Amino acid sequence: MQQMEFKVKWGMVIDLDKCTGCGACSVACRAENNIPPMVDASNKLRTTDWMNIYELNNGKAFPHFEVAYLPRPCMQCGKPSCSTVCPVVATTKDEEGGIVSQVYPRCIGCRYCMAACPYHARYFNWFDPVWPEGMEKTLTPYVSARPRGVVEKCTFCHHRYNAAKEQARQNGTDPLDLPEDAYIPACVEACPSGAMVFGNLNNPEHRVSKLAATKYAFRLLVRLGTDPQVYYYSKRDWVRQLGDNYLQKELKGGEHV
Amino acid sequence: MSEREFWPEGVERCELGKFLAWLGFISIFLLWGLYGAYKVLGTGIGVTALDNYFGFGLWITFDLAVIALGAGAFFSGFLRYIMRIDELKNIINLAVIVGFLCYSGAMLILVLDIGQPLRAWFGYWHPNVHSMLTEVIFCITCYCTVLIIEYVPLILENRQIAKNRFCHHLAHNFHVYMPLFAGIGTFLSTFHQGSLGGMYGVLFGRPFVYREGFFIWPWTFFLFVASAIASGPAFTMLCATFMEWITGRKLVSYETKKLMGKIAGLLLCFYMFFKIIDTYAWANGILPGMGLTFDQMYNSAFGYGKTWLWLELFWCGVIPAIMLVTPAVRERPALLYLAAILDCVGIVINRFVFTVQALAIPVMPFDQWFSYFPNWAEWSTSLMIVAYGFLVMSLSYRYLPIFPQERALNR
Amino acid sequence: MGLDRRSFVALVAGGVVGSLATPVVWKTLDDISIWSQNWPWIPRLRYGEESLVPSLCKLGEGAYGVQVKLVAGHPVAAYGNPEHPLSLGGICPLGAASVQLLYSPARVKNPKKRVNGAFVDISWDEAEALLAEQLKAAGAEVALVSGDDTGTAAEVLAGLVAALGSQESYFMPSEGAAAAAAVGLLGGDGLVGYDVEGANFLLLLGADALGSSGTMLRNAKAVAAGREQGVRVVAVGPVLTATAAVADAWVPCKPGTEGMVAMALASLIVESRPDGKVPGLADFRKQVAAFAPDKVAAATGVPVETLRSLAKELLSASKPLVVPGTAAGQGMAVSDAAAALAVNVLLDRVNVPGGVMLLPWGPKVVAAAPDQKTMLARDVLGYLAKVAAGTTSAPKVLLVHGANPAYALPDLKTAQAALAKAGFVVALSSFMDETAAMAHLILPDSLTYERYDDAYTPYGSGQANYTVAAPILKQPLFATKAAADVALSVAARLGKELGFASFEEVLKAKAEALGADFETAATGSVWLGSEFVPQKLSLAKVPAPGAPHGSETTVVAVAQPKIGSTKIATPPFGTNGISPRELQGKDMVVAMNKTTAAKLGVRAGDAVTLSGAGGECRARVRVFEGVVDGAVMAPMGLGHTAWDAFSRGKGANVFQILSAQADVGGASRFATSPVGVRKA
Amino acid sequence: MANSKSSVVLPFLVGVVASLVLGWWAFPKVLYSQKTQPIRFDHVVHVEGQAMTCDQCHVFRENGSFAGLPTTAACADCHSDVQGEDPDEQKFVTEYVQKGKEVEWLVYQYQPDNVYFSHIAHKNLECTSCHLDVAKMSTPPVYYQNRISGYSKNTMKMWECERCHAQSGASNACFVCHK
Repeated sequence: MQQMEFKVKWGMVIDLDKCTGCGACSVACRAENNIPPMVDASNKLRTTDWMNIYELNNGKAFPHFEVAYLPRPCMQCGKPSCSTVCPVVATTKDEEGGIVSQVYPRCIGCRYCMAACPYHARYFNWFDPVWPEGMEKTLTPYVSARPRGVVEKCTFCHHRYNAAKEQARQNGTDPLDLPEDAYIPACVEACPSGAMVFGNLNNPEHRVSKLAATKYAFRLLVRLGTDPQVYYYSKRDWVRQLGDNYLQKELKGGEHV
Repeated sequence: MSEREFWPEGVERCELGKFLAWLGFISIFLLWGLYGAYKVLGTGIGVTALDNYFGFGLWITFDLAVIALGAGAFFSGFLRYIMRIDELKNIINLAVIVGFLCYSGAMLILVLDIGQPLRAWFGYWHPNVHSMLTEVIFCITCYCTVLIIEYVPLILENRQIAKNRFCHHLAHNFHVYMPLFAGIGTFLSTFHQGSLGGMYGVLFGRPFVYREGFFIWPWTFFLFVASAIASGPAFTMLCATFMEWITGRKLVSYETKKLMGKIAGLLLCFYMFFKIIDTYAWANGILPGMGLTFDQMYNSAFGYGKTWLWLELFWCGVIPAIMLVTPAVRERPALLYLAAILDCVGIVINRFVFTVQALAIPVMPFDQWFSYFPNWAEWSTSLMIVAYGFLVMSLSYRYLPIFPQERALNR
Repeated sequence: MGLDRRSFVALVAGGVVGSLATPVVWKTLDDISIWSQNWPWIPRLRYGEESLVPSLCKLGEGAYGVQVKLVAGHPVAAYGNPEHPLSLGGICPLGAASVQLLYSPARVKNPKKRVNGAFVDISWDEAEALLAEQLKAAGAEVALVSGDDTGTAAEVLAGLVAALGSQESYFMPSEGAAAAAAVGLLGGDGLVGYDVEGANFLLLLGADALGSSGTMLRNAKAVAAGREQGVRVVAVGPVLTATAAVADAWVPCKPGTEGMVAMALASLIVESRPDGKVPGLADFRKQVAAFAPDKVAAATGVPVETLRSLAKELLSASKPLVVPGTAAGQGMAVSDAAAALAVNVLLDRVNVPGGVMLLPWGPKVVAAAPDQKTMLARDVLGYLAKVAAGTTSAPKVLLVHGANPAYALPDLKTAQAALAKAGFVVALSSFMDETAAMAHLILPDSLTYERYDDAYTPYGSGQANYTVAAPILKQPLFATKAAADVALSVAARLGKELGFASFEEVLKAKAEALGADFETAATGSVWLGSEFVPQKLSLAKVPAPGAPHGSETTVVAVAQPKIGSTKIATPPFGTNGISPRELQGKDMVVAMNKTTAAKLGVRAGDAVTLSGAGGECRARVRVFEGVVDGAVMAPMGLGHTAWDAFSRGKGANVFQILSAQADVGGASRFATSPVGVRKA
Repeated sequence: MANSKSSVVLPFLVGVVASLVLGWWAFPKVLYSQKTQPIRFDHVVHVEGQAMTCDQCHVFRENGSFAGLPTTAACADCHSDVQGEDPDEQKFVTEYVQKGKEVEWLVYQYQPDNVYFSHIAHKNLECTSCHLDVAKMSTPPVYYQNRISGYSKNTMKMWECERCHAQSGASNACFVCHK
């Protein structure tokens, strides 16, 4: 399928040299997007964490050991592996901004998109959502509650994009030319470490596009051809190397990432 | 009117009491499966062992396997009605019923497997024409309808039903148009067998199953068609043999079985030839292109070792292929059946690794392997479909004239 | 007219064909799918006008400003407050889950008294009358343990206790208290803060300054901003904390030897600065002589070259800052803090931009109450140990406020025994925590969003600050009441007037005492102080840091806000954040490196029993190279026995195996403790 | 044979006609329940009588979001006490204003939670291009609620939104309208 080009391309740069893996982004995401709490979250293959945090390490022994924390939102791929396979057009990449949509009332729950996504960014509602008594009163008006049997994923807090556009219309400015920081997702807002930057990758003035252009920026699994809109940033070679798969001989050249 | 008068003419069947006891035994599995289905539909798919890593598991493996094995229906129909291989008339009815059971069973499983079965019709109303799964939904439902149309005249041929003139004529007319349905079935079936393979072949985020650029994009399309027609006839033949074993009666001549074995063998050779090239090209082309090695695709600690590969390609691939094309082997029933079983097992393994192992492999370098083992909810419902197959087949065998040679062979 | 079978079939067939041309089938099919999109048992969203209201988050250690999003007047989410100097827009995992915590199943929804071992709901009037009666009977034999060391509520409660004639008012242990004690040892006076924003070389001696300790949100923001200006961060400590993970370098040292590292650095600095004019330098020279790098290297596990290069970096940096601490965010030895402070003094880094800031104590407004300095200096561990041992008489009434001593104290069995000895335990707790579960009376405190609250200069703030939070909800969700208001009301019942009719009035007085405008403060404007207390620090009496534990293996407790704090258990929204690195199934996971595992004869995944001086707990082994040889890293915040299903019965409480080791000034260290490891 | 043919054709046609009648006439009656507004709000009195404009009550907020129906508090700006003779006004004041309760108005264009609609993006359209022209009504129309889906009969279907978007060149991307 033809890759759509957008005037605005929302993107994120996550500085892995700053992220402490504290988990605030993940909780903020949960509250913002009405993801119900889980009593037993010990089976991580069954939990829903739109912003999942991985622990990476350099594989060396003490004391040369290092770790890095990698928060993983939906990559909002330029060439999504998920939306092309959906049989019922429940997930698409068709809106200005390049955010991959997920429409719960359309989804039939076949989970083909989950099989397709190598980032595990998609989550299935295995049961109907349950909030402890009264806690449903804290649901935000931004994202509909999902019934069982549908797939969900990070949307870059798309409702905040909508809100920013409404504000722009109210102010009489161009909703497609939002100033930097007029729209940022809840995770980026919450991050205490300043590790996350959000903006329009197509706007050279935005910090994201500047950071994404540096030699320390990398993306996950680009060799597969997914063309993600989420960038990571690290000055540590080993961290960047973990962004994609490399054969031994490829690593020797040093020009791998 | 005695129950005996519903039997096909000139054949013996077991006592009604014994038959009912047999149905009762089958019903145990049906009831267990119905309970599982009730839990799945009533509370959610969370009652299974599926998870966000293994969104596909036993159910999809089961579906793909029975659809592959059910390919005997369309392919036998194709050979019988289009290629005019007359010998196959002795087994074509069985092939149709097996096919019908496989496809209808797969659809029942799909009702459980999709999270929102009430919206299943969205596949028709809001189709994504780029999705292989859309093609699968279209073709499977259409082909299932074709199989129903092929199955109906068999029912109408029941001794008592056929006394009704309308039914008799209807059955006759169906038979007249059977080549047409066989043609449609062949077309639909080939397409969706291919689409099922294509479903995996297009997953460029899954290095284990992704295939491109070799013959034509995505070439799993053709490999799935080839593997289905290489195992379908063998499975149909095994079904006949299994029924003979249970009923103690001869149903299909050994000549016909040998022919089915030969057909399966030739196709299996064809399939294995390309499958081996495919595996080689994948390991040496696609994987390195993604920065991965062949070894990284296997991990025996989590149950996904290379044993599966050896089983699939060698023990259940090359070996049965050689056996089935060797006339001396086909002459010996035990070896013929063994080869056919290996053939079917190999295809099931293929569908299993494509479905489950593909998802178990970590793609992000910092990700990890995970194991999946189906739980009672998946086993019970899958067994329910098997029991459903036994139920329909038992009734069909008892009351429908599906084996034209039966009278002669048991004289 | 008869209808034969054939006609009937035709009629039915006609009906079917005809109905296909009506909406019956198609509309029903469509409506059923729409029904599946809006199932009645899935909650609906609530819409309305949105607003942001400033408030405070005091769920973890310290306090910082948040903004609560209201929709149609109902809180739905909490965000960091960009205007607040300790948030700067950031929020911790507990703060992010704080709105939902209002509806936590663990909340105590009305006052309860214990009758024959079980709780019975009672009215507030009855509850206060009961407390008044008990207090009257107890006379001066009353004690208080509070976890709210930044808020004025503790002052009100301590005022009540003092008014009754008791001096037994304590805070739970904190890094702030240990740091303040260290300042006292060097002859100084004040709350300890760090001007992290102004420093350009940050040496963290054990402090998980970006992860759990002090003003972590603001620290992280400052470090992130400083990174681009070339600020360097080096983390010294036994485990690879969240801070160490992002530091420029992690310097592993044996557990509890951070003070010795500081002394070694001091000895190198003293050497290269022979002309230093610091008071008490001569004595200090003698003291550090025992900590020459080559001697320290073996004891701490830090190579001599590393010590030298660190000293060199400290000397060459224009604005170096040394911050002591522990991965536990508490249980720091005063001697370690004093050693770190000594290095800062040597480098002339006190009350200068980018240095250690000694800030004025908070003003006292409840006349009867002890002042903040006195409260902070009192040792709750020592008191409870004496009560448990019977050397001090047990209080007849023990008030526990905003703290969970039955869960979050080292030598836990001793603490629990002391609580059990108290005649009448009153839990002023918002949640059914372990202490509330064993109390005789629970007077549920409202949460910050439901009442007035305040915070004065949490430990680590580089500048004195005062934040007031006005209630966000018009009234508490349940029959709860602010603990301070309960104290004022009970004081009135007892005729021991504290001088205020309501907590709001107390806060007004507090604001006035600081020179802040209450009205603006209550609408989110933070008062900032610019004063520093003039100091005359001397190095004459810097104590020698305690030697590391003699034990072969040491447990290193690690605090992570995502799991919980000493005050609250894992909130409902926190369960997902707990990873298999901390919890597997129902087992706590402890980490050790390959060498240690081999030495102990255990492998990854093994179940082990950890035994400390105070008790035992079960865990599973994780082999992780981010732990120094001989150390076992254990997550804090697990193993709750009360609370709710979201936190109860998950893992083990590491406090069960932590034991306090006496240190200078009567204080104790417990962030690391000797531990035995054997296969379970 | 002729006889047998008529005994097939006639019943068949009867079946067709009967099902058509039932499907088009009876089915909708069964499918929808009828509801009336909790308060008989008289738009005419406000629009013509008091010369109020629509946007005096149906306002855009500062952030560009649309307030939709006014809150009880907004109504109470005028109706803090009973002003006229209308029993519904009296009911509104005593039951809602004095008790501080919100009226559970039935919204004819009710859209479910999964739909996002920006009024400000559509502010150049006439209100009545989507909404019933209630401004001219003294009595609010009957509210028909679909018994299966729970929707109002007047709720705009997705294809209607899509058609207008397509005609006006607006994007029909899923996330333009879904959340």
